[in-house]
Parts: sequence; structure tokens; C-alpha cells
Amino acid sequence: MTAAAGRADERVARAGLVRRLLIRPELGAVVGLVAVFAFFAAQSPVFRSPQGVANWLDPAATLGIMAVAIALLMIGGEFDLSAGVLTGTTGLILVTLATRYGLDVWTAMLVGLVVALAIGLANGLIVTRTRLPSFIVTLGTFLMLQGVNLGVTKALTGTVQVSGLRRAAGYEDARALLAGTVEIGGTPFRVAILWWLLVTAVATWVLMRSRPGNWIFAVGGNEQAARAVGVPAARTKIALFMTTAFAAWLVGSILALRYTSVQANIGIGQEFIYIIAAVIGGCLLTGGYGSAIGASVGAVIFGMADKGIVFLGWDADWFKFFLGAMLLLATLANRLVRRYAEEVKH
Amino acid sequence: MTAAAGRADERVARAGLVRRLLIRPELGAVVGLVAVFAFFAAQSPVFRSPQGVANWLDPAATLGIMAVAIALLMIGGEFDLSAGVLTGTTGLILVTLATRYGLDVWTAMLVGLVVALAIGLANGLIVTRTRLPSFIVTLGTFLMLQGVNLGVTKALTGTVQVSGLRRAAGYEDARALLAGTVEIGGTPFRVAILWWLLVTAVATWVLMRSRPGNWIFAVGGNEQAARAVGVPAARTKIALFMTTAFAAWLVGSILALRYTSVQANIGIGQEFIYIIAAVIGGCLLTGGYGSAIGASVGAVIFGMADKGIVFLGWDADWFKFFLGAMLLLATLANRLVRRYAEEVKH
Amino acid sequence: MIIETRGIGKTFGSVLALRDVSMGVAAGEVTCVLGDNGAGKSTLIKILSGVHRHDAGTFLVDGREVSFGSPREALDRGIATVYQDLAMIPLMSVWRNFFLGSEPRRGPAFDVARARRIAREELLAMGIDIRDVDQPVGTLSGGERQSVAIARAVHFGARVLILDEPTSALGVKQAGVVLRYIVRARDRGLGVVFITHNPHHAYPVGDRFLLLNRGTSLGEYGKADITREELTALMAGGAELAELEHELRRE
Amino acid sequence: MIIETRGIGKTFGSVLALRDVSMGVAAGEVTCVLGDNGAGKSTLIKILSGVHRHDAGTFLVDGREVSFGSPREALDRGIATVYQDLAMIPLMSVWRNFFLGSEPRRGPAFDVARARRIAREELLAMGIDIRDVDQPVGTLSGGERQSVAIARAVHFGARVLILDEPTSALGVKQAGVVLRYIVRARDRGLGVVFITHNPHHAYPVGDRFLLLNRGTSLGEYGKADITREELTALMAGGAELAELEHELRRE
Amino acid sequence: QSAPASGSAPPAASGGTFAVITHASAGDAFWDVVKNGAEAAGKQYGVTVTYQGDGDPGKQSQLIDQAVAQKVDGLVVSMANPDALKEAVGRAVAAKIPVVTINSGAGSSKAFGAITHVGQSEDVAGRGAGEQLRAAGVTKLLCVVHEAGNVGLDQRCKGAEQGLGGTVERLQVDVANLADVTSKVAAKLQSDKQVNGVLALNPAVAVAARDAVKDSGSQAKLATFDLSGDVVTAIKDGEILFAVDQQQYLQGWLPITFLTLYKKNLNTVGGGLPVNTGPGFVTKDNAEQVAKLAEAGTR
Ligand SMILES: Nc1ncnc2c1ncn2[C@@H]1O[C@H](COP(=O)(O)OP(=O)(O)OP(=O)(O)O)[C@@H](O)[C@H]1O
Ligand SMILES: Nc1ncnc2c1ncn2[C@@H]1O[C@H](COP(=O)(O)OP(=O)(O)OP(=O)(O)O)[C@@H](O)[C@H]1O
Ligand SMILES: [Mg+2]
Ligand SMILES: [Mg+2]
Repeated sequence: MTAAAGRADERVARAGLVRRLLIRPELGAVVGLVAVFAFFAAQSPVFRSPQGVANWLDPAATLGIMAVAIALLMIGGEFDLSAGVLTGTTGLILVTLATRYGLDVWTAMLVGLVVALAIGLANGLIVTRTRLPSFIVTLGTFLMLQGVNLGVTKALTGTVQVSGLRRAAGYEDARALLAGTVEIGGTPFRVAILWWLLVTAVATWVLMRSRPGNWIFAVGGNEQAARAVGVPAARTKIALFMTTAFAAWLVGSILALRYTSVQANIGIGQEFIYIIAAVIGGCLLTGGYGSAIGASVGAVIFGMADKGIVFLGWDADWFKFFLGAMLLLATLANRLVRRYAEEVKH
Repeated sequence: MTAAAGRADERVARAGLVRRLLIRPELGAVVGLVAVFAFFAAQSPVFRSPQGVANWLDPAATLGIMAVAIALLMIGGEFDLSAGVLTGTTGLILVTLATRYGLDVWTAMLVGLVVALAIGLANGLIVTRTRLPSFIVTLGTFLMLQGVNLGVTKALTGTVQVSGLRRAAGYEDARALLAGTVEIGGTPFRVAILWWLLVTAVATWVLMRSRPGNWIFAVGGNEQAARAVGVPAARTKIALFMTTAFAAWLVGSILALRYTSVQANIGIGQEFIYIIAAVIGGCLLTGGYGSAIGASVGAVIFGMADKGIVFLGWDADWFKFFLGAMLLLATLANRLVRRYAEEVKH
Repeated sequence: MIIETRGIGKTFGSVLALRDVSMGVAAGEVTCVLGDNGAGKSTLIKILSGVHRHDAGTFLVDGREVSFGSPREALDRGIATVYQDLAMIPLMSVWRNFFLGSEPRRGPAFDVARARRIAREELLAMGIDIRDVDQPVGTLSGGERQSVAIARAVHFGARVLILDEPTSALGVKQAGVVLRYIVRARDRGLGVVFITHNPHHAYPVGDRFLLLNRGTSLGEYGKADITREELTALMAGGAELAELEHELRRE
Repeated sequence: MIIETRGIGKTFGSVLALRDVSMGVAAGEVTCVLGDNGAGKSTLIKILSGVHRHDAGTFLVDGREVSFGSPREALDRGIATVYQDLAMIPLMSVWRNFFLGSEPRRGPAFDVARARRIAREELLAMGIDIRDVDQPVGTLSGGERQSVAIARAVHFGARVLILDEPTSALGVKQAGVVLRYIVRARDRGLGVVFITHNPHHAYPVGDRFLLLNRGTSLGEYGKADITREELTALMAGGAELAELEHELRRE
Repeated sequence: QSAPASGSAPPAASGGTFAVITHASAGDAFWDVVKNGAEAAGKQYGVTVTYQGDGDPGKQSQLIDQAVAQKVDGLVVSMANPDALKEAVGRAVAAKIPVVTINSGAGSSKAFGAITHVGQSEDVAGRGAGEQLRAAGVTKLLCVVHEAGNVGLDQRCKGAEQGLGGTVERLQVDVANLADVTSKVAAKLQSDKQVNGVLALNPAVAVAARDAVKDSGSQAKLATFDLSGDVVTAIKDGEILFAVDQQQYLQGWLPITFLTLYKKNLNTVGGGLPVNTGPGFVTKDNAEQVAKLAEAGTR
């Protein structure tokens, strides 16, 4: 009755490679990606030109970095609504310190990183200690950071925007590393794209091939059961909040270096776009399921739909309408493919 | 060994009435309410004056109507991100039809109601048919409605705001019913407050004392198990989406009648405030738990904090900071009280 | 025969959970479904009760072919089920769970007082003395939860009662109560489908025995055709159990 | 005694789940915990394994008083547990569940290949032939799921193995395998705590029997002090079972 | 509470309390200068100035109601949506609180009972920008709207359309995400080569649009509303043609001045006619002078 390991089981129907691939969370999203790309590329030659690709990949990269971090957090069963504003906070710290207090860019970035990690730690500690839903806790930090961004910037500089980073020491180096461009086939692409690919690769490795990855799935799937087998649930969640904060710092620094100025209300509303990208990419809102690659694909789908409409020149008043329809169709395609993959017989 | 029903069980410690009350989801929120009220009332005489109370009860009422509907939906395990924009849609329909197409106010409101219910139905059908998460589906409708609000308003009127409802037929009657004021002790209070109390009462009755109420808890708690015992899960969810749409219509009409003009971007961002109020009031984001009264209390807490900060005259730049801190503290108080109630011995 | 299946089968993606199973449930008879873990017992009864749709073979109720789209349709034909893993809503109170889907009404309202009373009475009748029917089901012990599900199915069971491992989490006394319920239901003319791993529970109450193994049927036996020892032997896949008892006792 | 409790108790809000229970677990011995549904068995073992903190009495491990704040602390002292209701993460694959919290490493990485292989082997050794260790646990049958949990606890069990109704969802053959595991663990010098409702499972393997009733202890018996019939009678709350068998057979 | 309060609860001993209530959310670059102006005037005259704002006309009228409940000595209101504010302003006037309207709403100001109006509506400023762009040879203009459905922004674009006399296309962007602004503007410029002018309505958007013009290799002329340090630098460098400067500092300073005078001396300024504050333009010629002022948040 016990079959030798490795012998084919008569109770398992032959599953084609294609179907096995389609079952992965991210490969459903890839179908949405292809559909959206095909739609726009067919109608707009600029959209599919290298220059066009560089154009829509650029915002997809910064969104993707955040979406990947948020996806990890969501797989771990938590939300972070403060991540968007935190990109602003880190940017403001960088520019203010480098332009008003004479720090060089690297030191200013380091201070920003420390503050970001402290905020991530605080989020994590409050969530794990009080057991309040992270939706509420990070909503609190979201609002508080918004106030701090505005209040502190006003108090220190008298305006709601700080600028002039270009003149700071170390600016050129930092810019080349984080906000420069690389030429590929004659078209300049933003280096942010490389950072994004790196973040996605690392996150995927952590999720699939490391112990913490196993813990992330577990605390999101059933925290109590995970604790019962000895998973350090609180530490895992705190680490996830700090990862998100790290990503926010990275994105905040990239944007501050690129535009050399930061407005105090930057990043507000972005937190939901991160979540949207993660969900399009197959993350469950209830936790325990999802993938980093999926979130990246979700970011690209969002970026393509968002820019593609502009490339097609559709009426700006109806922009949001098309965007909504596009997202719905992309997720639907994704879902249909997955269901097909799961249900196909033999 | 089987104890007669009704006989006190030696395994149950005596539970004081106070503790039994505190265990209810909404009574935890009430503690947050009292704390926030005491805080502001102590510092601002205007805040506790009848006029001040009328002042902060007014936004709490419209928020409360929506929060109650969203709370029902969340108990049923779903989100509706399109509810905020839908208040704008119904308002725009009302004002446009009544001012540009000569319909009287009542007919225009009826059209708005039909459209709202159709949108709720569509949300519900898409969610139950495709099994996509409602977060994504209603995000799609949210964006699409935003586009429609702007696009249609621009197309029909050439501007982004329509006004002039005051001159429409039937305006005075409709206004008296939905947007008028009633004098209590010499201070005018908005009738919206009465509508809000009515909505809360009806929702509470439905939840606690009707069959659909039982189904709502069940589909939110475990949809598959609920289906397995014969609960019409899809119909319950669709009804919940339509209830939310109804509430959005009610609030949209109240606001349109009160301000006689509607801007095409109205209601954007409100969807989260509804969810916030529901969560402050004790609803679980994962569904299956919560109360309508709690959501109403959450709305009052939010309204008090929102207006109280203005009454105290704190710097507007820091407004969001105080709001965030206030919400966090209110939910924390709520949670501590509940945990105390659950853990106290004998 | 109230319920009959002919060569029924079910596939989940690439997993063949059930293949070519034929069985019947007659009024006034208890059909026991026996088999190893993962043999497909739960899958079979989920088809009977409308949770899954079969994808091979025919499924007849009262001689007419059906394919249930939802458990409601099965319930409407008088098929009540206790599931192994789809039992209860943890956050809801005992009495709300008890009446879920079949709430008693008074006028337009849910008759809460009656629901509370009946839930408590039915549970007491099963020998489960719940402290407080307002307790969320999630805080009950495993066996208490199972008892609530059984009491519910028995209370609402109309023509066919399906029980998926109802006694596994129960104490000896409570299991006895359930077995008695099964016999009583049978005597009232209900058809009962009873899944268990315990031959001591199956043999005394069963009239027919359907044996499943790795998704397929090993045959259906009438009580007359099989002795308790044969049944036990078949369930244990040979003489394993006797040997085990022996082995354990030795030490 | 590896583990000892003296007059231990636990309250949930107003519910007194456990009162004044004293017991011991010695190396090389099997302690069976028996009792009706809701008697407090799971509550007791959750205290032993660090899920709940006791709020009365003393709890000693290796003679020193402890109060575990988390299951990790219990695991670190070599106490491995199979829970009745906190078993598995449904959306995770079998092998990920199997090694959850104790992942094998190769360098900084989770040694996935080894984890897969060991999970499959350990399950095969239990007589559970999982088709595909990549299958999410949520799609396994009830018994298969239970087997994964047991195989895990046995694999990692260091000094004390606690099993909360491990055999209730298992087929006869699989239950036999588990009983054999218990005996083997005992022979290797582990202390075993075994909860079951089946006296036929408890008596052959148990060395001591702790009887719980409505949250309190009815006493702890050595195997020498009690016969199988007395045990069965005590578990069934008197002569009920015999009477039942008789009653059912009559018809 | 340690709010770094420029306007805190206890009214200052002397002059009284004036509330400024606008239709902009906190942190908006344009309105922040208005706020600075009002607060500076408050300090100058020894009166307490509170500033609140909300883009939702309903919320704005609630803020007015609150100010009335607090019995302030004067009210400064921007009226992007006069119809919606009619009743709230009416209640303030009925409570004998002097009201000065600012920015938009000049047409309704007198009818609602305000003592005067300061500033001019956004479409006048927009018209000015359109005329300047036409002079620079722009025929097809891209108006970058960073908040869909915002009345003020819509009026700016409409004004520009009138002033330009050519085609104006609108583009919706998200001001909270500058990378998005850059790539959307670039996308538009790449896909529609006819566009030879871009009008940003916010300085941060202008900086992002500058990158977009560069990235896409377009020759489009760029202009913007409002100032920031980076915008002034870009004007000096010739990357931005000009910035519309409504001198909105005055829209904060003057009303407080007028209300103080009204309170002390019952002066009314302008005799019911609006007092205009602009628009002015910052170009290469005068950029140097205003650079410092923009950094300080008064221009
Ligand atoms: N939704 C599903 N997706 C994939 N496989 C499934 C699904 N449900 C069941 N299976 C597989 O089908 C087989 C039969 O499962 P089933 O639950 O019917 O077994 P069972 O006989 O009830 O076992 P047990 O006695 O352990 O409860 C199992 O091997 C299980 O892994
Ligand atoms: N978290 C909790 N909150 C409230 N009551 C609880 C909680 N956990 C357990 N109880 C109660 O404590 C009592 C003992 O539960 P326990 O799970 O220990 O029983 P058990 O002996 O394991 O029963 P079974 O054999 O049915 O599994 C039960 O009546 C249960 O309702
Ligand atoms: Mg089963
Ligand atoms: Mg138990």
C-alpha cells in the first residue's frame, strides 16, 4: 500500500508543465501583464519603443520596490499605511539636513535610514504588543507622520517644500548610484530599475529559500499555529515592518536625489497603490499567500495601464475610468487563468 | 452529570454586570468616546456648549450613516472602496438633473437612488461571481466612478462643479426632510443626526435580531461553512453592497441638498474614513465580528477628534499629527478596556 | 433508495480524489463508509451534500439525476450533513451557529429566545452541558464543537442524515449518545450515512458497509455478508490490528 | 519527573477551565490524560506546552518552577506537542509545515531539498503516502493532516512528546502506527503525554492515567492500580458503554 | 500641548482672533504662502490668527460654523464654491462677524455680505499665463492637473485656454508621486509631438515636468504657477520660462490688515470692489530678486 517515494502515483493525473507553471501565484499576474502590454503596444508605437519602455518602467520601479516590501508584509498578515508618507519623511530629512544643516548627502541619508527603521520598529512593536490591527496602528502613524512632515518642515524652513539638494556635498555620487541612468541600446534607463530588480530577487530568495521566509508565510497564514510550533512571530512581524521602512527610505532617497527637492505632502495616497500592486500580483489581503515577483508584476501592470492611457491620448477627464477598468480586467484575466489552471482535467 | 438548565454552573465564575457589558464590542469603543470627549471638553468650553456639540455631531452624523453601512459590509467579510465617491455620484446626479434638465428634486433623487443601487448590485455581482477580492473590485469601481463623475460632469456642464439646486422645484421640502435643522433647547441641530440614529437602530436590529443578521455574521466569519449549512451567501453579500450604496445615496443627497452644489471630486478619500470609523468601533477587518452601534461610536470619536483639534486652535500644520495620535489612543483605550474585561479574575 | 450514485468521480486539479464509486442510501438504513485516511470518504459525502459537484458518473436522488450547485439545494431535498472540516463559525455564539441557515422566526424577526432555549435543550439532550450558549463556538473544546454540529444536523435532519466522523473527537459517553441518535434516526425512517474509523462504532449500527481505498470502491457489503471480525480486518488492511494489540501487550 | 504540576489551574474570563490538577510525566513513561469532552485536557496540555500561562498552582520542569511565555520556551526544553486545534497552516505546503519553526539549514539558506525528502520519508514511515509534499495542507484529508502533525512532533520530539487526541481522525492502521510510535518513543526514554477518548488505545500503551472531569482531577492511577475494565468504566462514567453496546446489539 | 502654535487657543490680550478658512488642504504650496502672510500680519498687529483649510466645500463650511461657534472677531474665507458656502457665510454675517473673502468668489462676495474681497480668481491668473505663453509662440499647451476635479486648478486651465487662444489639453497626474508626473508628462510629449508648451500648476510638478521635457527631447516651453527655490533656479537657467506669481502673500496679509482696521476703526477698503493682488510674473529678469523670498516662503 505504501508506494515507493518517487514512483508515479496512479491518483495523480499527468499535469503539463504549462499548467504547473500557471498555478504559481505570480504567473497568473504575468498573463495580466502580457494582456495589458499587448493592448497598449498594439495601439501606440511609442509605448513599445525603447524610449517608451524606459518611460513606463521608471515609475514602475519605485512602485515595485515598495510593492515588494508591502507584499512581504501582507503575506505576513499585516498592512502598512504609513509607508507612502514615510518615503516623504526620509526625503525631507535628506534634503533638509543636506541643505540647511550642512551635512553631506551620505550622512543625511544615513540619518534618514535610522529614523525610518525606528519608525518601522515602532509600528512593529505597537502592532505586536497591543495586538491592535495594523491597519489602525499604521493609519495612526500615517496621520502622525503627515503632521510631522508638514509641521517640522514648516518650523525648520518656513515653507512646505525644501529644495537645493544639488548644491550639497556628495550629491553627484549619490545621484549616480541611486537616481542616475544607464544606457541600454542607446536608450537611457533609470538605475532605480536595477535596484527594483535587486529588491525583487532578494525578497524572492528570502520568501522561498530561507527560514524567515517560511515564518512569514506561517505568521500570515495562522499566527497562533505558527507560534505554537515555535516561530518567533513577533520578531518576524517587526522585521517585516522594518523592511517596509527600509524600502520607503530607499524610494524616498531615490526620489529626493532625482528631483533635488521635496514637498511636505509627498507620498500621501501612495500607500494604497502599493497595496493595489501587491494584490494585482496575487497577494491575499488576509495574509499567508502571495509572492514578491507577483507584486513586481503588479507594479508593472499598474505602471503600464497608468502611462498607457496617456500614450493613447485618451481624454484626461476619463483617465480614472480607464484606469479602473484596466485594473479590473487585468485582475480578472489573472484570476481566470488561475482558475483554468486549477480546474483543467488530466 | 448533566446539570439542569438554568442552575448556576460551578465552572463559571461570577461575572459582574459591568464586566459583561464591557465585553460587548461597542462598549469598548464607548470608553474611547468618553476619553476623547473628556479631553476636549475639559479644555474647550465651546466644544461642550450646545452649539459646539451640534457642530461636531453634524459631520459625525453623515460619517456615521456610512460607517454603519460599511460596518455591516465588513462584518460580512467585504470592503467597499467605492462608497465615498458614490456619495458624490448621487449628489451630482441630483443637482445636474434638477438644475439642467428641469426634473424636480424628488424625481432627481429617485434617479440617483436607482443608479446607486445598480452600482451596488454590480459591485456585489462582480465580487460574488468572479470571487475577486472586494478590495480590488470596488477599487476598480472607485476609480471608474471617479472618472465618470469628472467626465460626465465636464461633458454635461463644462465645469467641475454644478450648483444652483436652491432654485429647483421641490427643493425646500426635500431640504427640510434631509438637510434641515431641528431646534433642541434653542440650538439648531441637523436632521441628519436623526437619520443617523435611525440607520444605526435599524442596522442594529437587523444584525442582532433578524435572519439576515445571522447570515451576515456567518458569511464574514467563514463563508464556506456558512454556505455548507445553506446560507445564501451570494445574496447576502449582494444585499450588503446594495445597502452600502443606499447609504451613499442618502448621504450624497443630504450633502447635495445642504450645500446646493457638488464638486466632481467630492467623496474621494472618504472611503477610508468610513472603514476607520468602523474599525475604531470594533469591527474586525477580517470579517465576522463587529457592531453597528460600535461603528456609530467610532464615527463620533472621529468627528470629535477632527473638530476638537480645531476648537482647541492647534496649528493646522500639525492637525494630522494630533488626529493620528488621538485615533491611536482611542483605539488603544478601547482595546485595553476589552482586554481587562476579558481577563479579570472572578 | 433515496440517494444513489453510479460510478461517481471527482478530480481536484491533478488529484483524482474519487473514482468510479457506486453506493446507495435507503430509508431506514445506515450506510457506513469506511476506509483509510485520504481514501475519499469526505469527498464522497461532500458530493452528496452539494459542497462539491461530481465530474464523472451519475448521482440520483429519488431516482432522478441531480447535480447540486450548492448545499442549499441538498438541504432543500432533506439532506442534512455534519462535515468533518466545515463545521462552525468560530466567532459566532453557540445558538447562532445552531440555527444558522434555518433560523426560527417570529414575525419578521429571528426568534432569539426560542433559538437560545432549543439550542441549550438539544445540547443537554446529547449530554453536553454548555455553560453558556452565548459563548463563541471558537472557545469550545473540540468535542463540544462537534456535539453542536451533530445536535444541529439531528435537529434539522429531514430524510437523510450524513455524518462525517462525528464520533472521532467525542468521549466514550458522548459517542454512545451519537450512536443512539443514529439508531433512533434510522428507526424514524431516515437514511443515514455514517463515516467512522472505529469498527466498534460502525458494526453495531451499520446496515451496509461501503469500503473505499485510495479513491476507489472495494465493494459494498450488506450486514449479512460480513462479520465484525471480517470488517475489522478489512478496515485494518489485513491482520495488522490484531498483531499490533498483541505486540503492544507483550511489553 | 521531567514535568510536574501541583494544583495547577486556568481561567478564561469567567470560565474556570481547569482547577487544582496535579500530575507528573516521567522519562520512559506514558501518561494518559482521559476525560469527557470539555474536561480541560487540552487546556492542561496547552499549559505544559507554553500556549497558555497557568494562573494557579505550580508547574515544574526538571524540578525547577517555570511559567512559559511562549511555545518556543517549551520547545527549547524539549517539549514537542501535537495540538488538537492548532495544527497546521492550511495555505502552506506539507514540507513547509513539517519543518516550520525548525527549518534545516544549508549555509544561510533553508535546505529545501532535504526538507522535502525528509518530510516525504517520515510520512511514508507512518504509512501515509502523500501524493505530493508540495500540496497545500488545506487540501489534505483530516487524517492526513493529523499524520503530518504527528510525524513532525515525533521527528523533533526531544524529551517530552505531548499528543492531544492524535488518533481520533486516523484510520485503524494509521492509529496502530501512532501507538507503535508512542511505545517506541517511551522505550527511547522520552516522557509521553497521550490524550485519547479510546480506552482501547489508552490502556495498552499507558503507564499512568490521569482522569479529568469538569476541570478537576479525579485522581492519577498507575497501571498496576487499575484494570482495563475499570478504566473503561471510569471513562464512560459508569456502566454506560456496556449497556449501550447491549442496547444497540439487541436490535 | 506643545504645538508650535502660531495661533493658539487663548486669544491674545489685544486685537482679537481672526480665522482664515480656505479651500486648500494643509501643505499646499500656494496656500502656505497665504498662511504665512496672514500669520505675519497677525504678529504685526498683535492679533491671533488661526488658519484652517479643506478642499471639500462641505468641510469648509463646517469650519466656518466652528469659527462662528467660537465667536471669532473676523473671518477670512476663500470661496472656490460660493454656492456651498452661502449659508455658512450667511450665518457668520448674521452673527455680526465681519467677513473678508479672498482669492476666488469675487462675484458673490458682496451679495453674501462680506466687507471686501482681496485677490482675484484663478482664471484671471490663468489668462495671464496663457497670454504670456502665446507670446512665446506656444500653440498647443499641456495643462498638468495634479488634483482631478479641483475647481481652482480647473479655472487656471480654463483661463490659460482663453488667454492662449489655441488648444489646451489636460493631463492628470498624482502630485504625491513625482516619478509618475515625470513619466506621464514625458509620455504625453513623446506621443504627441504637436505639444509645444507645458503649464504646471504647482512648483513640485514644474520640477518634475522639467525632467520630462529633458527626457523626451522635446522643445516644449515650460511655465508654472507659484514658486519654490528650485523653480527660481530653473527660471534662471532658462529651463522654465516663467512662473505666475499671484502674490498670494497679500491675500493673507491684507485681509488681516483690513479686519484689524475694521475692528478698530470701522474702515472698509475698496468700497465693495475687489482689491487685486496680481498676477505678477517671475521671469529670468526678476528671478534673482525673488529667489531668497521664495525660499523664505513669502513669495
Ligand atoms: N480541495 C482539494 N484539492 C486537492 N486535493 C484534495 C482536495 N480535497 C481533498 N483532496 C485529496 O483527496 C483525497 C481524499 O480526501 P478526503 O478528504 O475525501 O479523504 P477522507 O477519506 O475523508 O480521509 P480522512 O479519513 O483522513 O478524513 C486526499 O488525498 C486529499 O489530499
Ligand atoms: N479560550 C477559551 N475561552 C473560553 N473558554 C475556553 C477557552 N478554551 C477552552 N475553554 C473552555 O474550557 C473547557 C475545557 O476545554 P478543553 O479544550 O481543555 O477541553 P478538552 O478536555 O480538551 O475537551 P475535548 O475532549 O472535547 O477536546 C471547555 O468547556 C471550553 O469551553
Ligand atoms: Mg475525511
Ligand atoms: Mg481537547
